Amino acid sequence: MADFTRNEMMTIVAARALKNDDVCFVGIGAPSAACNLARLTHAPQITLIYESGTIGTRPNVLPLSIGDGELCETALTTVSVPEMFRYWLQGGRITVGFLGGAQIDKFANINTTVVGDYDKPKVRLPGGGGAPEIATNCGEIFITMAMGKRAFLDKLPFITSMGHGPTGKERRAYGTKSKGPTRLITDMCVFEPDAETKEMTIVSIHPGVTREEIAENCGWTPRYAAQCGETPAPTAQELEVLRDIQARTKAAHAA
Amino acid sequence: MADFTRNEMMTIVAARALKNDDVCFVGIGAPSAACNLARLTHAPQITLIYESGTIGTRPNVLPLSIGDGELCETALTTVSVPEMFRYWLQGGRITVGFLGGAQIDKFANINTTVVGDYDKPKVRLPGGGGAPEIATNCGEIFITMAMGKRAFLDKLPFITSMGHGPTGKERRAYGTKSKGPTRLITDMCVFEPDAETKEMTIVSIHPGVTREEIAENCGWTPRYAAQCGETPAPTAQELEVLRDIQARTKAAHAA
Amino acid sequence: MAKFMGLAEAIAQNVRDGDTVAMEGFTHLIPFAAGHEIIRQGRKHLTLIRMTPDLIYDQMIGMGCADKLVFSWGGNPGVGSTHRMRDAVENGWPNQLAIEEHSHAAMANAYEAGAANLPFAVLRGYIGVDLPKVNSKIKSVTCPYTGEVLATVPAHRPDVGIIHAQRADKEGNVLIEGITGCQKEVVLASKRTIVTVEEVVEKLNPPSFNSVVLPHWTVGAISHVVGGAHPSYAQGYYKRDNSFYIAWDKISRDRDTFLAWMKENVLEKTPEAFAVHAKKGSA
Amino acid sequence: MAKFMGLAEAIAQNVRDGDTVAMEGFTHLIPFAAGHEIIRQGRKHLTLIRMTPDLIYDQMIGMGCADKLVFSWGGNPGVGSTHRMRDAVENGWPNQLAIEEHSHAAMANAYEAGAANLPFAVLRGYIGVDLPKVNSKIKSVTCPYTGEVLATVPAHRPDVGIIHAQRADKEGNVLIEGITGCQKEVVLASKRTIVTVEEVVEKLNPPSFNSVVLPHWTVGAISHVVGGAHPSYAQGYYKRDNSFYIAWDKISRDRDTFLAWMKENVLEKTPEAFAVHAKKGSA
Repeated sequence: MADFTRNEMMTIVAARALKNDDVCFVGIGAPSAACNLARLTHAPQITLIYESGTIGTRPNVLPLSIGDGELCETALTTVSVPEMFRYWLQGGRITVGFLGGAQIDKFANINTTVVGDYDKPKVRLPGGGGAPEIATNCGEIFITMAMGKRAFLDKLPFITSMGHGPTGKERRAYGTKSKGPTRLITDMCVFEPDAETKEMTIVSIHPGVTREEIAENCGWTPRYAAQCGETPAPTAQELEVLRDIQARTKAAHAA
Repeated sequence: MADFTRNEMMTIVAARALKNDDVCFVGIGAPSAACNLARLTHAPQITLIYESGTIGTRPNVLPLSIGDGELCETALTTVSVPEMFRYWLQGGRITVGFLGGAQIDKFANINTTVVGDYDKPKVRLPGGGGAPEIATNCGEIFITMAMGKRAFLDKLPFITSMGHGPTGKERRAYGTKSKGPTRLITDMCVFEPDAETKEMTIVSIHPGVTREEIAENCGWTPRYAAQCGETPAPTAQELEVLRDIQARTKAAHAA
Repeated sequence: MAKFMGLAEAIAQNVRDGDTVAMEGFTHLIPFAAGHEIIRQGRKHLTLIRMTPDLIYDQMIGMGCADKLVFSWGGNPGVGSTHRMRDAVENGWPNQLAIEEHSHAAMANAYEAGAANLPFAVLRGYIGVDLPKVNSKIKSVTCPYTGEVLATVPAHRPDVGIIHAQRADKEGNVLIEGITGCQKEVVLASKRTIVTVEEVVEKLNPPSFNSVVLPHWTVGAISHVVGGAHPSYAQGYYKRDNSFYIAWDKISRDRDTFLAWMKENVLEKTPEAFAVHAKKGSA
Repeated sequence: MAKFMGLAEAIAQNVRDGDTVAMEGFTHLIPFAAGHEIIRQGRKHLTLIRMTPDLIYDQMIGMGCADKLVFSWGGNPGVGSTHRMRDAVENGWPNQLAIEEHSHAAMANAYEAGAANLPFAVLRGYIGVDLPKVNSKIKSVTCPYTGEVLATVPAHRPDVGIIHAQRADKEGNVLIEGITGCQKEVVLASKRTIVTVEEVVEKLNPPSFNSVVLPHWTVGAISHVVGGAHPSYAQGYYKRDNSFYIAWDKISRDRDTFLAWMKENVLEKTPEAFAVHAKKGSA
C-alpha cells in the first residue's frame, strides 16, 4: 500500500463517487480536486460546472477561486451568473452538488455563517454563497469535511444549508424532490444517511483509522452501518494523478 | 413642391419626429421605414431596436420581418428574446415605441386582435405581439395608421394595447409613468393628445387634404387644435432617401 | 443526453398524439423540416406553442395536426394573414382550434420561467388591455415589498421542444448564433427535445467564450437536416426566403391550392428535400 | 449616455457619501482601481452591495468607507477570511458595519430583477435554512397556479453601479467577455454607472453576434484604466494575481500592516499605478 495522507484519502473517495454522466456543481478546495481527479481518471466525460458560469470546464491546474481564467478558457461555454443560478442550478440540471463547511450535524445540515450569536458573532464565517440553493436544487449532495470536535457538532448554532433538516424529517416535509446529502466523505470515514431516520451513518472506515479516533473527533455518538467495511486504499494511479495536479496547481499559483 | 403619396407623407412625418438620441422599438411597415429614414437623414445616431433582439441595427434594406438576417448582421449586439422583453423593453430603456394596428379610437387605444366576438370572430387579426407591453413600457408611443371609417372607430371591439384608456382617464389611473401615445401620424394629418382630456386632437393637416376628407375617414367627430396648421411637405431629400431605400428593399425581397 | 438519428426517427420517438409541442425560432432558425415530418407522420391533437405561429404552424394547423394553439402574434410577417390559422379559428377548418393568446412579453417570460424551473413568471404587463378578460391563465401577484400588483403567466413546460440550430459537434453540443430567440429556454423547459442542425462538426469552435451553446446533456435527439429552416434562414448558411413568404399568401388563401402544395412539397417529400434550399439561398 | 473622463472625475461626479454602491465582477474583472479611487476620495457611509466582497470591499471596509454590506459570500477565495470585514463585523473596527446577508442565488436574482425593472425576484430557494430568520428582506409569494410558496427578495437598484470591462469603442459601447458575472445586470439596474476599461478602440469587433455588449446609452462615465482589475484579472489582457490573493491574508490580518499597505499602495498612488500589473501579468 502506498503512503498517503488522510486528506488525499478524502479527496480520492470523493472522486470515486463520481460517474461519467454526472453534471457536478463544484466548490473550491477538496471538491475541485475530487472532481478533476475523477475527470482525469475514471470519468473523462464528467461535466464540471463552477458557479462563476463556466460549463463543461477542463482545467489543467486547480483554480484558486471559482472564477479563475483557466476555467473559462477550457469551458464549453460560459454563462452569466444570474443564468447559472436560474437555468442551471434552479433549473434542476445538476446531478451532484458538492458542499463543505465549518460545522456539520448528524443530519448533514451545515453551518458556514457564524459561530456564536448572529448579531454578535464570536467568529464571522464567509456565509452561504451558493450553498442554500445547491443543497436543495441538485439531484444529490456530496459533502467533504475533515473531522474534529469543533466541526462535527451535535447542534449547530446556525443552519446555512439544509441537509436532512434539524431532526432528519424536515427535508421530506418540505416536499423537496432532490435527495439531499447522500454521502459525507471525511478524512476518517464515509457516512451515508440511514434510509429511515436520515442520520448520517458510517458505512466505511479509511485504512488505519480506528473507531476510537472517530469518536474523539465527532460531537455526537456516531452510528455504524451493519456492513461497515474498510475504505479501499488509494491506488498508485489515483495518488499519482492527484499529486500531479496539486503540484501543477501549487506552481501555477505561486507564480 | 415635389409629387408625393400620402403614405410617403405619413412615413416622412413620423421620421421627422425622431431624434438623434432616441432609442426606438421598431415595428414592421411604416415604422421601420420611418425609423430608417430618420437614421439616413437627420438622426444618424438614432438607436433602432427590433423585438427579435437586435440592438443598434443599421439595415441597408428594410426588413420584411422583424428578424431578417440583415438586422443581426448590422447590429451592435443581438440578445435573446426573453432578455429583450425583460431588460430592454420592461427595463424602461426605450424612449419611443412605434405601434400601428387595424383599428384605433379617439384615445389612441388600438385593436389588432379581433373584429367581432372574441370567441366567434368575424375577422381574426394577428393579435398583440409585443404591443401590450410596448404601449406601457416605452417612454412615449408614436402611432402610424392610414385613416378610414373601418379603422378609426368610435368604440373598439377589443383593446389590444392601451392608449390613454377607454375614456382617456385610465392610463393615468393605473399610475403608468410613461406618456403613452403622444403622436398619431396618419396619411392625412397628425393628432396629439389634448393635455386635459387626452383625446387625440389634430395639430396639423397634410398638404392637399381637407377637413371634409378627414371627417369622411374618421369614425368620430375629430377635434382640431386651436393652432392647427399645415404639415410641411416632404423635402426633395426626404423623398429621395425614402424612395431609394424602398427600391432597394423591393429588389432585395423579390430576389 | 444527445443522440444522433434521422429526423423521421426523432419525430417518431418523441412526438406523440396529444402532446404539447413548442417549436421556436424567432424568424431565424424556424424548424420547418421538423414541422413537415410531423405532418407526414400524421400527428393529431397537438397543443402547439409558439410566439409567432408563422408559416410552420399555418401548415400544421391546415393539415389538421393541432387542437390548440398557444401564441402571441399570428400573421405572415410583413405580408399579411396566416390564412390557414384564420380559417381554423374563424370557420373550424379542417377542425376547431382552441386558442390561448398572450403577449410576446408574457410568452418569452413563460419560457424563461420554464427554463428556470419556476411555476410562473411575473411581468409588468397586460396593463389596461382586454386579453386578461379572454385568457384565464393571466393572473396577478402582489409585490411583498411595494404592494404593486403585477401580471403573472404559468411557465411553459412543453412535452417536446423542437429547434433548428447552426451546428452540433460529435458529442452533441449544439451552437446557436445570430437571432437566438427563446430557443435556449425552450430546450431547457421541455421534457424531450429535438434539434435539427445544418452541420455536424468535429469541434464547435465557438467564436466567443459566451456563445450560446447547449451542452449535449441538455438535448435529446439531434438530426442533421441541411436547409432544415427554409423558408426561414440560418445565419451564416443561407438567407431568409422572403419571396416564399410573399408567395405563401396566395398558396395558403385557398384550401385546395394549399392542399395541393402540401401534397407536392411535404407529403411526397423527405427531409433531404430541404438541402436544395440551403444551396440556393446561401448567404 | 457614455462620457469619457478620468477615473478621479468619474468617482467625484457619481459616488456620494451615503450612496448605495454595487461593484461587481465575479472573480473576473473586479473594479479595483475604482475602489481605490473611492478610498482616496474618502467616501463615507456607503452601503456596499456585492455577491463576494472579495479584497476590494475588504479594503474599502477597512478604510471606513462603508456603513452597511449587502453580500452572499465574504471570504478570500481559496485562501480564507477577509480579515478587515471580519474585524468590522466582530469588533466594529474601524466602525460598526451593518450586514444584509443573502445567498448567491438571491443576489443574482435581485440584480436580474433590477435590470428587468421588477420590484422583486422570485426564487426556489432558502428552503430549510436560518438566513430568513435574520434577514427580514427575505419574504415569499404563493404561485397563483400551483399554490407553491416561493422565496422573494427585493430587486437591487443601486445608486451607482461600477464595473471593469475589457474595452470600449469611441462611441462608448462596452464589451465584456469571459466570466461575465452579473455586470450587465448591475449596469442596467443602477441609476448611475461607471465603467473602467482596459482599452479604448476604434471598433469593438465583437467576436460574435451575441457578445455581451452594453450600448453607449446604457452607461454613464467611462474611464480608461489599464490594469484596473488587478489583482483580479481581465481575460485576454492579464491573469489573476493568485499570489497576491494569498499574500493579502498576511497583509490584512493586522490593522497596522493593513493601514501601512493601504497608505503606500492606495493613498499615495493614482489610477495610473495599475498599468504595471497589466504588463506583469499579461496573459
